[in-house]
This record gives sequence, C-alpha cells and structure tokens, in this order.
Amino acid sequence: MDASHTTPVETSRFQMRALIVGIICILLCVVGAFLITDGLRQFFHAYLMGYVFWTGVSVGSLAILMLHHLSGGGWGLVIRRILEAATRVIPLMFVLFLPVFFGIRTLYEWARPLETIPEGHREVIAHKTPYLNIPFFMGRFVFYFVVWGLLMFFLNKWSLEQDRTAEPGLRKTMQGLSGPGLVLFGLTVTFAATDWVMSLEPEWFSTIFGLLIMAGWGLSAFAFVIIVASRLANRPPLAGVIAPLHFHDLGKLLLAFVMIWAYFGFSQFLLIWYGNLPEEIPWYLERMRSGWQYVGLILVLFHFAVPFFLLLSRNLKRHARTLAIIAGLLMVMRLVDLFWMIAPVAEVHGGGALGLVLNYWMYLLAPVGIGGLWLSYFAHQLRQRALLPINDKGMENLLEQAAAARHHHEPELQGIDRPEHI
Amino acid sequence: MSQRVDEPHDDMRMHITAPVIEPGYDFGTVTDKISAIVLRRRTPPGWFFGFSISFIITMILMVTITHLVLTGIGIWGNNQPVGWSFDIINFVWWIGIGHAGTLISAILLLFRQTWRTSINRFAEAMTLFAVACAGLFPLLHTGRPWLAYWLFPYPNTMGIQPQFRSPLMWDVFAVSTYGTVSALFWFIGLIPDFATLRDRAKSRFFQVVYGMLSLGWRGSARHWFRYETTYLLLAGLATPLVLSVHTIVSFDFAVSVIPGWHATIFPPYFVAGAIYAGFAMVLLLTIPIRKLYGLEDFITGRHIRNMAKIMLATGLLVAYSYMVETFTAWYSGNAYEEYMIFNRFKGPYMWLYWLLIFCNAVAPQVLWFRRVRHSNVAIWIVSIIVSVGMWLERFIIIPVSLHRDFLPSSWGMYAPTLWDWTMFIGTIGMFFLLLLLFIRFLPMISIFEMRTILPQAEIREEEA
Amino acid sequence: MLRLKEKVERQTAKMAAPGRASTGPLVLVFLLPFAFLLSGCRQDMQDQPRYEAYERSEFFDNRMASRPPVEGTVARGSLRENAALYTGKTGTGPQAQLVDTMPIEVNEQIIRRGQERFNAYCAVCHGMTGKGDGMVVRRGFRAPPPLTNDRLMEAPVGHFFDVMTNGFGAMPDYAAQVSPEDRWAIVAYIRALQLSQRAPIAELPPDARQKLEAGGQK
Amino acid sequence: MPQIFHQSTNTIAKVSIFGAVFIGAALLFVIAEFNRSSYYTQAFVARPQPVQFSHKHHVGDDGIDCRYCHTTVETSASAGMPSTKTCMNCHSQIWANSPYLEPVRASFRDEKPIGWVRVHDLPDFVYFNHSIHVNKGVGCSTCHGAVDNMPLMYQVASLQMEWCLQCHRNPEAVLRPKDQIFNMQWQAPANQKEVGAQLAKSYNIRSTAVLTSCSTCHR
Amino acid sequence: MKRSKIPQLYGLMAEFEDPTDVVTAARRTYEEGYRRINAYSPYPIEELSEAIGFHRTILPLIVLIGGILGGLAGYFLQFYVHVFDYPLNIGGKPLHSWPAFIPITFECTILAAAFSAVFGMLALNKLPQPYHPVFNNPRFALATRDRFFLVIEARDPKFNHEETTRFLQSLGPYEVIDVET
Repeated sequence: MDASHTTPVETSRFQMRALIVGIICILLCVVGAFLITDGLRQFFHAYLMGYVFWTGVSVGSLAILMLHHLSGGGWGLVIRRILEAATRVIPLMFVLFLPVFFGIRTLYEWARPLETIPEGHREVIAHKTPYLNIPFFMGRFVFYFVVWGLLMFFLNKWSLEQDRTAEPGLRKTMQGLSGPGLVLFGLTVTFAATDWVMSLEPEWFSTIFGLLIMAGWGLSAFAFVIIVASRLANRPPLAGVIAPLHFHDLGKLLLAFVMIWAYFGFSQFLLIWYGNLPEEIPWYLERMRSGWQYVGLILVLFHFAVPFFLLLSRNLKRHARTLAIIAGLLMVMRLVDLFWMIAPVAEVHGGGALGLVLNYWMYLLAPVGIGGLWLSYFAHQLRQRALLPINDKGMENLLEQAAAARHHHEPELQGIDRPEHI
Repeated sequence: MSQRVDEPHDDMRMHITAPVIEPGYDFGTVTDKISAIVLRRRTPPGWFFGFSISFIITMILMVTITHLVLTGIGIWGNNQPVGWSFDIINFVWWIGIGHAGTLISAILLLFRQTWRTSINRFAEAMTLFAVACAGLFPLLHTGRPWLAYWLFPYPNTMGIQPQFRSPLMWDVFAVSTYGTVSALFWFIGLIPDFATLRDRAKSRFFQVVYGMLSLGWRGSARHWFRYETTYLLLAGLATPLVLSVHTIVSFDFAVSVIPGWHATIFPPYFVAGAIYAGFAMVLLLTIPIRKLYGLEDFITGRHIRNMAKIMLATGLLVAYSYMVETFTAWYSGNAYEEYMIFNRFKGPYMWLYWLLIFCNAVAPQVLWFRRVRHSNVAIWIVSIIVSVGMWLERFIIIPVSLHRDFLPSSWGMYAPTLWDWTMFIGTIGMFFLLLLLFIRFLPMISIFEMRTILPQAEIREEEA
Repeated sequence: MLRLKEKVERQTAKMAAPGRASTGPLVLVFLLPFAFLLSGCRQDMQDQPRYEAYERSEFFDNRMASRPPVEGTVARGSLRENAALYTGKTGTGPQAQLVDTMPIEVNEQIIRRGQERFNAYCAVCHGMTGKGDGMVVRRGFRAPPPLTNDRLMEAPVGHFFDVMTNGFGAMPDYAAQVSPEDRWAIVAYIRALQLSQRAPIAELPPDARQKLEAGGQK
Repeated sequence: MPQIFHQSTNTIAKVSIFGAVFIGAALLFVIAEFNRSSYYTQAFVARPQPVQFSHKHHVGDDGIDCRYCHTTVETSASAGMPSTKTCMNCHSQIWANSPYLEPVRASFRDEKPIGWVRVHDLPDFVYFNHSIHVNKGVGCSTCHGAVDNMPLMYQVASLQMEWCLQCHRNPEAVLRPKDQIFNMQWQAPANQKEVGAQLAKSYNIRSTAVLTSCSTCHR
Repeated sequence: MKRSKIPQLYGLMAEFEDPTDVVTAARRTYEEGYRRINAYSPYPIEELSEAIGFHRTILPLIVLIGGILGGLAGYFLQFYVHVFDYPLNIGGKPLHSWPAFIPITFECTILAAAFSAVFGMLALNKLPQPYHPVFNNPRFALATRDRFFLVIEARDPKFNHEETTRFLQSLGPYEVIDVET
C-alpha cells in the first residue's frame, strides 16, 4: 500500500478518544437505566434511537456507494473510501443490536403476551402476529444484516482488488452488483423501518414510511461523509484532489436529500392530516401536543427550511467548512427526527424542568455512546486502506483536473487552511 | 451549457463508452443538418401520412367533444359508484407522460448530463402536448368547459371564491403552472434557434416569422451569460415543479379516504410512475423518428440505452410501491384495505390487474440484460408494454377502487362507452398532430446546444 | 351568446353559399375543428326544462303552467265542516242564518291582525276609518256606506263575513285575496272601528277620556 | 442577411409585450365591470308589458298595499301575481271603458291570463322564497327598490349572487320591524346596527355560516 | 431597408472562425482599454463574456425576490379567501388549514420565480430588439451558425477609426468591417 495515500495520523488519536467517550456514555446510560425510575424504559428507547441512527449512517453509506458505482462521477470517487469504511462498520452494528433484543418486550407492545395488551389494541395486534413475533423479527434482523454484510463485503473486496491489480473489469463488476444491490437495499430498509420504528406503535401504519427512513438514512450518511471529507480535505492524500467542485456536487446532493426527506415527510403528514382517519391520525396527534409540537417545529425549521435556503447558495456549497457545518446541523436534526418518532412512545412524564432532564437525558447520551463506538471502529477501518481508489479509471481524470485546476485560475479550496509545506 | 469550460472535464463522461454525437461534424454542418429539416428538406411522405391519420383522429376527438358538450357527460360510462373513470385515467396518464420532458430538460441539465442535449427539445415539446391533452379531460369533466375560468380566484359577480382546501384546486394550479413554466422553458430554449432559422430562411415570410419569434437574438456574449443563468434557474425551478405536479395529482386521490386511494406512498409512487411512462413515451417516439429523419448521429445508441436504464429504475420504484401497498394492506389490519387488495387480486377486474403487473413490473425486467438494452426494437417493444401498463395502473387505481367501496349495497361495475374510447384515442391523435406540426416547423433538436458539445467548442488553454 | 351563434351560423351559411361553391366546402372543413365551440352557447342551468310559478305553457289551452286544483278539490284536513267559520252562516242552504257571534276567539292580537288586513284590502275603498272615503272611491268608484251607519252597527258579524266572501252590490268578493281566518279578524276589527267612533264618552277608560277632554277644550 | 426589421419594431415589440400586461388587466377590468353593468344584468331597464301597468300610480298615488295584489307574499315562495279579477275589483267601475284596459277586460271575459313579462327572473337553480324574507324582517323595497316611483316595473338589483350574499353575510344592515315591511318609505335609522342586531335575535335569524351555506339557496 | 437618417458609424466588427481566437482577441481588446465592446457567438462561451468584462448578473436575486413574493402572495390569497372573504366550513377542516395551503403556495412560488427569470432576462438583455446595427453586416447571419464576431463601438472613448481598425486587424481576424447604425 502506498503510504502517501493513507489516512493522516490524527485519526488514530481520534479513534482512541471516540472509543473512550463511547464507552463512558454507554456505561452512564446503563447505570442510569437501573437507578432512576422508569430508567429501563428510557434506556431502551434512547438506545434504539441511537442504534437506528448509526445503522443508518452505515447502511446509507452503502446505498450511496452503490449509487456512485452506478452513475459514476468525481464526487463519488473522492469520498468512496470514506463510504466504504462506513459500510465496514455494519458488523459492529450487528453486535450492537443485542440491547434492543433484550429490551424487546419493553420497546414493542406486540412482543408482550397478548393477554396483557389493552383491549383496544389486542385485535389489531393479534392480526399482525404472523409478522410481528419475536422469532420472525429476529430472523428478519439477521437477514437484513446478511444482505447488507454481503453487499458490503463484495464491494469492499473488489475495491481493494482494484487497488492492487488495477483490473479495469472490476468497475463493471461493482456496477453490476450495485443495481440489484440497490433493489435489495430498498426492500431491506423498508422492512427494517417497519420492524424497528413503525411497529413501536403497532396500530399505526404508513406506506411511505420505508422511503422516509431511507431518505433519512441517506441524508445522515451524506452529511457524515461531507463532514469527514472536509476534515480530511486539507491533508494529503485528499488535499489537491478534492476540489470545491466536488463539495459543490456533494452539497447539491445533500440539498436533494434534504428536499426528498421534506417531501416524504410532508406527504405523509398532509395525507394523514387530511384523511383524519382514526387508525392513522393518533400518531400525529400524539406528536403535536404536550411539547412535541415544538420538536416538530424545530424539524421544519432546521431539518428543512434553514439548510434548504443555505444550500441554495453556490458559494456556501463550495466552501467546505461551511458545508460541513450545515451537514453537522443535519446530523443533529436526523437525531431529533428519530427522537420525535421514537421518544413519544416511551410515555415518560412529569417532574417539571428537572423531570424533563431526568426523563430524556439518555436520549442525548445513548447516541453519543453508540456513536463513539461507531466512530472509533470507523476510524480504524478508514486507516486500513488508501484514501483514494487510486487505480480506478476515473482517478486519472480526477488527478489531471486537480493539476489543471492548480495550474489554471480555478480558485483554491476555500475554507481550508492549507498548511504551508504543501 | 452543459460543457462548462471552467470545468473542463465532464464527470459523467468518465463512463462513456459511446459518444453523444457521432464524430465528423462541425458548427456549420450541425446547424445545417438540423435546420434543413425545417427549412430546406422536402417533407418526407411519411410525415404527410402520419399527419393525415392524426388529423382524422383529431377530427374524431372534435366530434366527440361537440357531442359531449351538446349532450352532457352522461355519454361517458362513468356513473355511481364509479364517478371517475376514463376522464381522470387519461388525465393522469397524459400528465405522467408529460413528465419525462421536463425531467430530461431540467434534472439532467442540473446534473450536467450532456447526453440530454439532442433529445431535450423534443421531449419538452412532448411535455407541452401531453399537458394539453391531459388538460382536456378535467376541463370537459366539469361539464361546462366554457366556464373553466371559474376555477381561478377573481372578483366575480357570484361573491364566492374557489375552494383552496380541495386537492382539485391544487391540481388546477399545479397543471396550469406546469404548462406555463414548461412553455416558457421551451420557448426560452428555442430563442437562439429561432435566430438561426431567421438567418437561414430564404423567404421573407419565414424570415419575419422566425425573426419575431427570436426577439432579435444576436448571440451577444452578455446576452448569452444572462441567458445561461436564466436557463439554469428555470431548470432549478422546473425540477421541484415537475415532481410537485404528479404529487398533487396523487393528492387528488390520496387525501380522500377511499381504500386504494388513501396511501401515504402515493406521491413518490405517482412521480415514479409518471417518469416511467414519460420515458417509455420518449423512447416510443424517438426510436422511429431518428430513423425517419436520419438523426442516428445525434440521437445515438447511448441515448436510447440511458433512457432504458432510467425506465428500468423508475419501473422498479413502481413495482416497489405495488409491493408496499399490498404488504401494508395486510399489515394495517383494516378490513377495507385488505378487501381492496383482495378485489384487485381476485375481483372482477383481476385480469387487468395481473396484466398490469406483467406490463409494469415483470416485462421491463428484461432491461437488466445488456443485450436487450442494445436492441432498439426490444426497447421499443418494452416501451409500448410500459405505456399500456401505466394506463392500466390508473384504471386499477380509479374505477377498480371506486366500484366497490365501503357499502356493498352501492357496489357496481364500470364499462367504458364508445365515446370514452373516441375521446381517449382522439387525444392520442391530437398529440401526434401537434408533434408532427412541431417537427415540421421547429427545430426538433436544440441546435445551439448541439454546438456546445462539439469538440471544437472547447476553448483551448492559452499557451502559458 | 345566442346572437353569436346565429352570426356564426349565418357566416358559415354564407361561405357555403352556392355562389362560392369552389371554396365553400374547404372552408367548412377547416371550420369543423372549431364547431365544438358553438356548443358552449347554452344556458340550460339558468332556464331548466321545468315550470316556475306563473310561467307560460304551450301545453295547456289557457297557456297557464300553474294549474288550479280541480273544482271541488279538498285538501287533506280542510273539509271546512264548520259552516259558521267558513260561511258566516249557521248551516247551509236557503234557511241558513247569519251568525251573530264570532266563531273564533277574539283577542287583541286578532284585532291587530284585522287592522293590518283591513288597511291592506279594505281601506282602499272604505278608508282607514271606515267612512267610505278610500282612494279608489275618490277616483270614482261608487262610494260604500260608512261602516258606522246604523244599519251596519246593527248587522250581525256574519253579514260582514258574507259580504267579504261573496261580494255585495258594487263590492266584489275578496275570498281569493283574504283567508277566512283573516276575514274574521277583519270583522273583529270592524267592530272595534265601529265602537271607536260611536262609543259613549262615559265608557271610555279614564285616561283616554282625560285626553279626549283635554283635546276637546282646545 | 441585412436588416429584416425596421428600427421602429424595437419600440413596437417592447411596447406590445409591456402593454400586453396592461391591456390584459384593462380587459379583465372591463369584463368585470360589464358583468355588473345594467346592460348585462338588465337592472333599471323597464320591460314593455301588455298593459302599461304603473306601480307609481297604484302604489305611490293610490297607496294600495303590496299585498292587495301580491297576496301570497307572506305565505309562499312566490309573491303571487294578481288574477285579472283583482284588477277588475276596481276597474269594473274606474276607467271601465278605457281602451288602455281592453286587454284586461278581454282577459276577464275570455278567461285567458294576461301575459305579463317577468321582470325579476332568478336562475332556476336558485330556490328563492318570498315568505321567509318577508316574515324575517326584509322589506319589499330592500330588494325591489322604490316601486312606488316606477311607472313601469324594473329591477333595481343586479340579482347576481354577490348581491344576495351581501345581505346573507350581513343581514343586520337591512332588517326592519314587522310593521315596516310593506312601507315603501322606510329608511334605516341611524342606529340600524344595534336595532338590526336586536331584530336578528328576535327573528331567530340563523348564523352567517348557515345563511351562506350552499344548500340554503341551491338545492 | 430605407432609413431617413444619414448613416453613422456604429462600430467596427471583426469576424473570427475559431472560438479560442475570439476569446483571445476579446481579452486583448479589453486589456487594451476598450470598454464599449461586445462579442457574438453561435453558442454560449463563458470565457467570452468574462473576456469582455462581464461576469455578474442580478438575475438570481430577481428570481429569488420574485419567488418569495409569489409564494407570499399565494399563501395570503388563500388565507384571505378562506378566513375573511369566503369563510366556509368544508368537511370540518379549519378555515386556516395551513397544510392544505402549501401546494398552491408552492406552485405560486415557482410560477412567479419562472416569470421573473424569463422577463428579467429579457428586460436585462433589452430584448425584444428585432433591429440592431450589427445586422447591417450581411455576414453577421453567420453569427448564428459558425462564426464569431467582436465589435468595438464608435462610442468608446478610446475609439479611433484608423487605429482601432489597425488594432483589430492585428488580432488575426477573417476580416474587419465598418458597421453603420
């Protein structure tokens, strides 16, 4: 492996720190779960939220990777190794599902014995038992990870092979897998979304929900990749290769995902609001009162309106650091969105301002905890390979451009402090 | 336009195996070849043949409309409980077909896909004519089309206003905005080409006509700069617009509580279906026309293959929606939802449903195979199947959902009448009539954009 | 709208006229696509194929769309068995006697109703005070006797009702214009009118009397 | 290619595009005004009648009450057109030989109704009822104007829906006490706002939401 | 074409056959200090407008403002109609049903923005302008085919007929001709 193409040394330090922060947060949550009233309930919901979020970054990256293999483009080449490293965290997420399994009866009404379910829900849940039961649920969970794992495995394997052998046919091979791979992605994520999030309220259903989660996962993956890319952009090997143009493209795609998420979200809301059916509307009613409406408002403003208007600007998109800030905001908003979907189910109330802190602090720590583990493993994976797929045919073009851009009056990468010695 | 010179590469081109324009052309020959279709070349007999047939079919449409207006919409087959049928099926079908045009023009422009250049003009024209055909149906379904202006808010003598909370009003705004913006987009794209035609035309009459249409375009660098900005801005506006239009069409159904209509996936599902049908129609038309006019050098195999891929992708989305709808109908535990699916699978219209599944979800899967994608005939056949399938989809959604609603005592059946068919077929005639007129009198390929993708168009770097 | 339609038709007819037979049919063919525009010239929601009250009908001999019920039709519950109420006489036939007691309960409301009806239907001839000096009389109609003359003061209530119902002398009947109940109300009011003008001063309530006396002194 | 167009076309082209906006706006304005004009609504246009019946004479000069002829105005949807017999109530003696009244006498003789020309013609999809208006405090002259000043009858209102709604949205402005309904001279008092509101309450006039609901007038 | 005025010089026009040549020539002309210059090409060349010192337009701002105004107008139209002008209870939906107002607001935004883009472009470009002095050159018809033109207007303070002609000749054009108004 050409040393000049690997990750900067700082990543190993980051890897350690993330691991420590992650473990501390998780431990705090576990302690809290057993100490405070209703702590277990809060713990499992908070954990599920963090789990769905970080799985989303991994699986979303997988989808973006396949999208890149299908359509090509310089924007994909420069972030390909970041995407690949993110997908390689999928095995970790498989293991981290364990707490959800332990909390299955706390989280999911349908997992409890039928007799204990209140009269009003029992009939509908009984109807769904062929699908919503613990063995099938776990079976599906394993299936999703097998599919994602296989896709991850082959795409990463061939990519590494490309680095080694520069075999031009590998490109076609990866492209060939990506088509059916995206189909599988769509199907698995739809059912994963149904299983993990939608079935939290087993009476409720929405056909767009799978797409909504897909858009959310894609968005969080994109935002994550942009942040990483902007952090790496001023150091070799990415420095001098990744250009404002690429951030411009990534920014456009980020904008597209923001709009798609808003579009799906608004479609679901409008149709359920307008239809006003007793089996659908409670989901929104629950989330539009007792304080949750403000969370919803935050989503409208900061998950859509603010990033939308900011990303309209060409200059902001080309400015790597600003773009990374917007991406960071969107990462946070992804968590808020999942919080808005998952936390109202937990129904922990009371206690005034102190209660607010006591009842919701784990929703902050759990994602950070899982995130610490995730990021640490990600950083480890990122260091394993060259940061650029140097033997891809597109790379020549990319390097040529970079050279031309330096030569010509293409503006320097803005917002990046380029160290003097480069 | 697409070839930004400050971005000397073209990202998407890295994967190009086939060119978007065959070699051997320069500015002059590209200009002459395309403008000759309008100005010089004798109109091929095939054109006259097609024109005559579509004129006759258009006349059938006119007779139908006359009869319809004189008698009332009772001449159609829809009646309680199937209040909406061919009129809305065809509306949705045509609007969907119209989607590919703007998609090719706007979205592919934003993503710097140069291969769009030779087909965008044609696809935009298709959009306009499809929207015109689509607009006829709801207009006539109102029963009194001459009072259609009542749909817009204006200080009227009735002292009332339109009902903006109704999705049908949203439709009025969406479709009229879509028609207007598409027309603007189309016309703006045509201005430099009108100037080309003005300067090539021999007769005074055509010089004046094209001269007026060109607004005095003279290719000034300042003008080009603003023009390019406008074109990009319009593309940026048209992209969400085109998605919103079919979204709003889907709202017509989805905001109601009819099982089979009320599904939250309807907006993206309809949009995907629209693009699917639209690309099928573009393929259906371009494959023969490039042959007829010898435009294989400009509309190359690569165009056909790319469009086939997009068709496959959107087709998969549509199939996904069928699957999710079916799964959710069971998962919901709602008796009406479950019955809706049962009725599709095994009800009186089941043959149409399974035919739809074949046309939209099964048949296009052949496009996974490289060999199929390289056969224009095969792609053409798939396009026909998809066009039929997308029409059937609307049939399944509309009358099949309506004919059995909540109350078994009000169940009924629907059968189209002769007038339903003449109306539908008539609009197909009108569509082709307009398209043939367009081909004859306007450049069907954007000449100035073709110039930009020639290798000569690149500005060589100054020798430093 | 219709005028436009005629115009277009005339124009079309002109074009198709034999004098210009060579171009006529061709022009028609090109006009054909626009023929459907003519179908818009209709207003059938405003004037629907049904009759409104008093509309002209071409179907019936007297051209009236409003049909009176067949002679002798009795609406349900309106058999008018109470002869006193509906004829002002006891029983039927030539032996019938005019009634002298009101067949309806008289109260202030009835009298006020009678006043209102009297002013609308009777005062045109009889005048507001019943003197027989109404506007129509002043225009030349034969003057009726004052309602306060001795004969009418003595007449039984049935007499007034009978006159209104069947007419008397030059006076036509008002059976079609005033309902029986209203006719009785008018009778009650006539009685009040008579009383108001022929009442002995002693019978006046003290306050009215005081007022009158104060007026008299002036 | 030398110049195709004359220099003046520059101005003409710009003015025509710019002007199109104003021409369009002006056209819309003209159409809107035309639709409200008496030419279109036929308001203030007296209709020729088979007999030159003058409301001015009968109502204004003679003081005949509306109900003398329009007997059903308080009880049914239609105000009622008088039968020829009602005319003959007086004209059996007054103007009994006037040639003007020959059609009336002929009608009475032959038992053929006089073909009066309808002045207030609402569209058939409107279900207007006189009695509810008269009994809920809407006077004759509110809609029909100063009939006592009309030698030949004409409508003073446009009879367009916005005209109907203007009262249905705000009935307080026109309500009168019961005894003033048939008074042609009635003028709204200075405190009509309060009086109207009180009257609306005493007449049990329903809310604007009900009064402007579609099915109140269209059934 | 008859013209009553005595023909005056509009400027000098140089014809080029190659896009790179015209861009180079335009840069040189700008560097030379000429400002009243314009270049004509059969397709958009970004370098060309940059070369004559033109690389900024307020169009995006016009479109943004147009869009925002259109959206606001669309929303307030619906709000006004349903809350004030014609409040009507339909299906128990609130009068101010904001979710139901979004689609039309969106369409109005797009429509107004598109109109501002098109008419803004035409206005800034001073189009339609069917008559223009440059058309006086018969060879200018090729500007919409395959030739590139560079014009220095006579109004330019630096303009001197002989000197400017010589300068343009030095840029290696196909030919340089006088253009009358």
